Amino acid sequence: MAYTISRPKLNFAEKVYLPAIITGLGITIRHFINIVTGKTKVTMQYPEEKWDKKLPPYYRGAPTLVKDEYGRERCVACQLCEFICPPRAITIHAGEIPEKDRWRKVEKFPKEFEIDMIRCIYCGLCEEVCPEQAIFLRKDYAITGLTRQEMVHNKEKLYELGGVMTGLVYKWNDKK
Amino acid sequence: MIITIVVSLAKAIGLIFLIILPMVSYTVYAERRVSAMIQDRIGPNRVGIPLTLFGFPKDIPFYGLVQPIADAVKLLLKEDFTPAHVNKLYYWLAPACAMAPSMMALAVIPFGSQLWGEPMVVANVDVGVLWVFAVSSLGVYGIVLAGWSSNSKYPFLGGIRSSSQMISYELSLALSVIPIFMVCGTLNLPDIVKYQIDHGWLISPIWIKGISLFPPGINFQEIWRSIDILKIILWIPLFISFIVFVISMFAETNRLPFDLPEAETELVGGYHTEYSSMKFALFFLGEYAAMIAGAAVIVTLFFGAWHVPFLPTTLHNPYTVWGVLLGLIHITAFFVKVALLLFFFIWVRWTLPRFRYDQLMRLGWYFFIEIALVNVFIVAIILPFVPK
Amino acid sequence: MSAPTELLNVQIDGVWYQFKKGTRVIEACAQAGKFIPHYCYHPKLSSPGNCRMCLIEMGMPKTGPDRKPELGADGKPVISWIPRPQISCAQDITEGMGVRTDSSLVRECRHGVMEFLLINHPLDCPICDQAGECHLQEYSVEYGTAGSRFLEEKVKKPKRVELGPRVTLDDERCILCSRCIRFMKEIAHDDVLGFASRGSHTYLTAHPGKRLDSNYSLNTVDICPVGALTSTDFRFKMRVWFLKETKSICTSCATGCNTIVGSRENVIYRQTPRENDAVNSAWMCDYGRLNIHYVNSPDRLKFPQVREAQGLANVSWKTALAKAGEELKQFQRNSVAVVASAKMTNEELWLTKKLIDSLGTVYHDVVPRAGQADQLLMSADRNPNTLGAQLFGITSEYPGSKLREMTEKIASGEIRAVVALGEDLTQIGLAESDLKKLTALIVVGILPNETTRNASVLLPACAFSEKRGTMINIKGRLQRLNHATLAPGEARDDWEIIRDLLQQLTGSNGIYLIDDVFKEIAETIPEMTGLSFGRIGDHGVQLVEESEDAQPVAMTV
Amino acid sequence: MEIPAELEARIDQEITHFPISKRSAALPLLHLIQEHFGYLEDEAIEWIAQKLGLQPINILELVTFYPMLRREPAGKHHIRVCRTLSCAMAGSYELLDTFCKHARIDRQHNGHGAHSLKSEDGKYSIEFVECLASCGFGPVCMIDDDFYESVTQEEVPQLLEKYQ
Repeated sequence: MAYTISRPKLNFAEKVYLPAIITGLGITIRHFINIVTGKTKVTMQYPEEKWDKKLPPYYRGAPTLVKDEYGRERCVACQLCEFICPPRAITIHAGEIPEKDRWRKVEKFPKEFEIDMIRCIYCGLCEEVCPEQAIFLRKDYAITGLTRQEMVHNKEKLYELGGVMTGLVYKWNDKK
Repeated sequence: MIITIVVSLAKAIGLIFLIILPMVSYTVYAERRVSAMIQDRIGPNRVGIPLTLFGFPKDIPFYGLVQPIADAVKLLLKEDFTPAHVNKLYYWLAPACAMAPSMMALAVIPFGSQLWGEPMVVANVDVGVLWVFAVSSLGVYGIVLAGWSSNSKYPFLGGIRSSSQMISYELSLALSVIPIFMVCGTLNLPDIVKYQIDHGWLISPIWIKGISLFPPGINFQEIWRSIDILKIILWIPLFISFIVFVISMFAETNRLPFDLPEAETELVGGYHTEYSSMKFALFFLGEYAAMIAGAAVIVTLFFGAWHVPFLPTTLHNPYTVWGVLLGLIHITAFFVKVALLLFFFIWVRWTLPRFRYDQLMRLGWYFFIEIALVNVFIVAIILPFVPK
Repeated sequence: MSAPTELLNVQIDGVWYQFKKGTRVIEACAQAGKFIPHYCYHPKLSSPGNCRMCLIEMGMPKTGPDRKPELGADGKPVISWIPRPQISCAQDITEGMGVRTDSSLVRECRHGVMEFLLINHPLDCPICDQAGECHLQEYSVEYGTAGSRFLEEKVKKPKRVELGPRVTLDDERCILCSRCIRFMKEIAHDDVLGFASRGSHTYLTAHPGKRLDSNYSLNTVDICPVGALTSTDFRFKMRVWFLKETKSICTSCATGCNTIVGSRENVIYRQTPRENDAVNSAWMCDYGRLNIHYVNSPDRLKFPQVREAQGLANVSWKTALAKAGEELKQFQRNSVAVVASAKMTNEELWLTKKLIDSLGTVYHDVVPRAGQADQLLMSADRNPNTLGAQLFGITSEYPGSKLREMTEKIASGEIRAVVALGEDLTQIGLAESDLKKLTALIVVGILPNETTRNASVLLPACAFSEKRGTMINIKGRLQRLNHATLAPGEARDDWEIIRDLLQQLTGSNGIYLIDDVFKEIAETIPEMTGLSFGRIGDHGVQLVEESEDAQPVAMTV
Repeated sequence: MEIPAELEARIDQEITHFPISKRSAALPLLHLIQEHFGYLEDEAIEWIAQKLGLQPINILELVTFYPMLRREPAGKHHIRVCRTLSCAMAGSYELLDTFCKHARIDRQHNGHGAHSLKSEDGKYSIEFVECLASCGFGPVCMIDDDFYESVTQEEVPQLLEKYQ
């Protein structure tokens, strides 16, 4: 049901706006003066100043794929990252590991694994959701390219960026 | 005769191309920097001299002062797109209409004392103030034409808003300055400046005459005589005039908090929604040119134009180095005053939110016209008692 | 339903309900809105009660010394609870029975059962195709414990076993519910699966040398509650949670099994049966199930083409249709033949009939497809909509009876133009040279064949998953096809193509939506009076009484 | 696989003992055939299934379920080692290892389920069994039909010597 919202009664000073306007002008000029006199801290001036040395361990840079100490690609193409990815940047085509392969017991591997870095928002959900600890957000943040195609990281590129990650859970160890 | 034309042309071209247009561009830059600083940011500080283009290892950032040039180049190089559904003639005419009037208004503004004996005003017209009002209100045609010829709903709304806003505020704008003419007894802008030099800037309630730096000296009698209770009483309506005039000027130049014709958040840019490239730039620059013209008028009417207190207004021989220097100081003084006002314009823009349309109309028609009208009568009542 | 069924009183979680006699306890609970987790129980199969997941607390009415149930203060029998938990899937309800589905004992039992089931489970959900529709996953979230207390080595069992040409088995994932064994025994009547060995080493297998090659083998994959049995065709192709599920019907034979088409981004990955007791119970055959991949064939016809000097050239729809209309207008009544298909929907057939009428030709028929009927679902008629074609008069009581005359006349040059709708003319006994003789050959099709290569106008159409429409199955049931994927290229819905052809001949006909076509049918055909796509619903509508000679559907419960 | 007429007659006779369901005759039949051939090859399983009107898989389930039924021929001499509690504590696991070592039986060959292990030359086969009813004198074992109590690891070579 419709109901009436009672509006506040304004006094004269409020009605003519002027005191409020002057207060407002005071606030903005204070900010202006503070920045001119160097009292305000401003954001980092990116190309000149870089954060590379101070990047925290939890920094979320470009998502990459990693291999384990035995050179096995950790990804088993479960496609959970593809599912969770909010901008749908990930595309995976799964394949079956042939019987003769050393890692046949893992059975499944990504035939293609592509991350569209134009779409990626570096949210890190893929890393969080990965049940195999195969995808990690590394510290590369300046991902650039001249073509759209170049910005789609394929499997090779992702492994190149990701490299080897040791000391992770190795659950396929005792699988037949 | 030819010499007069040449000199006038030189003044006009010098004023517009050497001073006003660069000033317009740098007002844009100032707008961005000041707004950034008010918002605790830095603003454009990067575009400088691109030495890397010529093989040097580093650019010179130069506080981003080259930004306006980069902007201009960008706007010039952008595709100039004319939508199919527009009325071509008026669509092309509108940007010119937006830019030209403010330039024309500047013609009667005395932006300096004199250089080599030549008064620093392009046209010394007896009806100077009327010229300013007449010409600057043409600016609305640009907006209305743009809004109408774009043949699209948002520009159309922008155009309508602009014309009704202009009508509302033109009245109070003109009414608010009538007390000045009554006090000064002239419509000629250089004469009004002269009056202010003699009797004090109209913005100031008391005028300390008798202190001089060239030659140094203090004349106490003169100081005593300049303090007059009736003049202080007279200053009150003049100050009201000033307030109404400045606020109306905000509305006239479509500046926030009265930028309803543009109103990005509601009208997607209003009248210039369909414009791109240099045509858009013309609207954009026209707006800033109007702002400069408005500031110049305010400076002329209330802040003594080029006058600098304690400095002589003229030398015996204006052809000496000192004479020329004094002329240049006066020109500088004028534009410093304009610049300060522009800063005020920017400052206000980044402080106040936009008015609602009905609030704007209410303010114009219910308050400003009445205040300005009553003000005229008050001045008329006081004026006979004030000694000349 | 002969005599009125006796109703029994059962108390479930403290509330008294009435159920029909003969209801299993687990079903009674489901009817009362109490879900009981289960693995081995399947409503269409017998209950061995071996998974122990459906344990509940059960009680019987307390009998007094007078051998009559004691009544409590509320007038209902007092229940004496059995101290041990009971399975609810293998027992029918009895009068005055009490059931507790959520007591602490029951919860503890479920915890325990889940822990036991997961002891030897490989926990390889990331690579398991069942993940996302796995009961083991679901129940372990709902009833299981997060951690395992089992530290010993897990039992190793065969993995990646090819049980048959279409089914792959992973014994480590198997929870020994025996649903597949029971299905093969009770429904498919091909008892090839069994458990070998014993204890924790028990594994599912087929007898050495025997294979799970029944035409119904993939149903075991559907009913497998875990990822032990997986479809070799679907294996590692797509995770199930990506699949868009569209209710549809199978178009591989006249039975018209109800299906769910699983597709993602315009690719069909699988087709699974959808329960409809009037048609296919909960099953379908492997043949129909896997007969979907042609839809995603890269060879699909994508652009309308017309014959020019150099051969077929891509043109716009407008040009192609105009050319087709121009060609059709040239020919006398009986110099045109229309070869329609009983794979078309009713709407398409209806428009085809109108096209035939406006051409005025007597040469029209559909191409029969006969196969071997089995005792289960598959029908001998491999066309999904022969009844529709008969109903609208495209063909006679004996489909294909006119084809011989038509081929002869085409070969002799008497018929000079043919409209081929979704059929390959070489399949009805025409040689390629006969096709070349035709002045006009307007072909509507989805895949290239001899006929499309010889077409004068080629109009690309939609496959079964790309269109809406209705079909009538062999038992006279009107069922709906739904739109699951988009047609490739510029291919268009068949009914639109036929409508446009018709427009070329008769001018505008005011049909813009497929619903308009159906409305017209419903207004004209008495059997369909009052029907609409919405009224047909997901389970179809019986149009004619089931005839005696129609294929009986396996209905073993 | 040739079923002698005499055996088949016994089988037919055995089936008549189960008039209600022929299926119940499966176990006696398996015993008979294993007695005759020493083990149950797949062909035998299929033969029984056919005989009883069942599917081979039904018989296979039985064969793999009961440890006494063998699908592979045992060695010339079959060794059974008890692994029930008292023997296990008295060292029957070690005893089995020792047997394997001396009889050259490869334990790694073990698959899933309970298969007996066979030496390379086929002379010996060995398996764990449950209680042999001499718990007081563990570890106990049986070689063919001979029963030995309190077997020490040192005795193993001698024992094997006896069965050549």
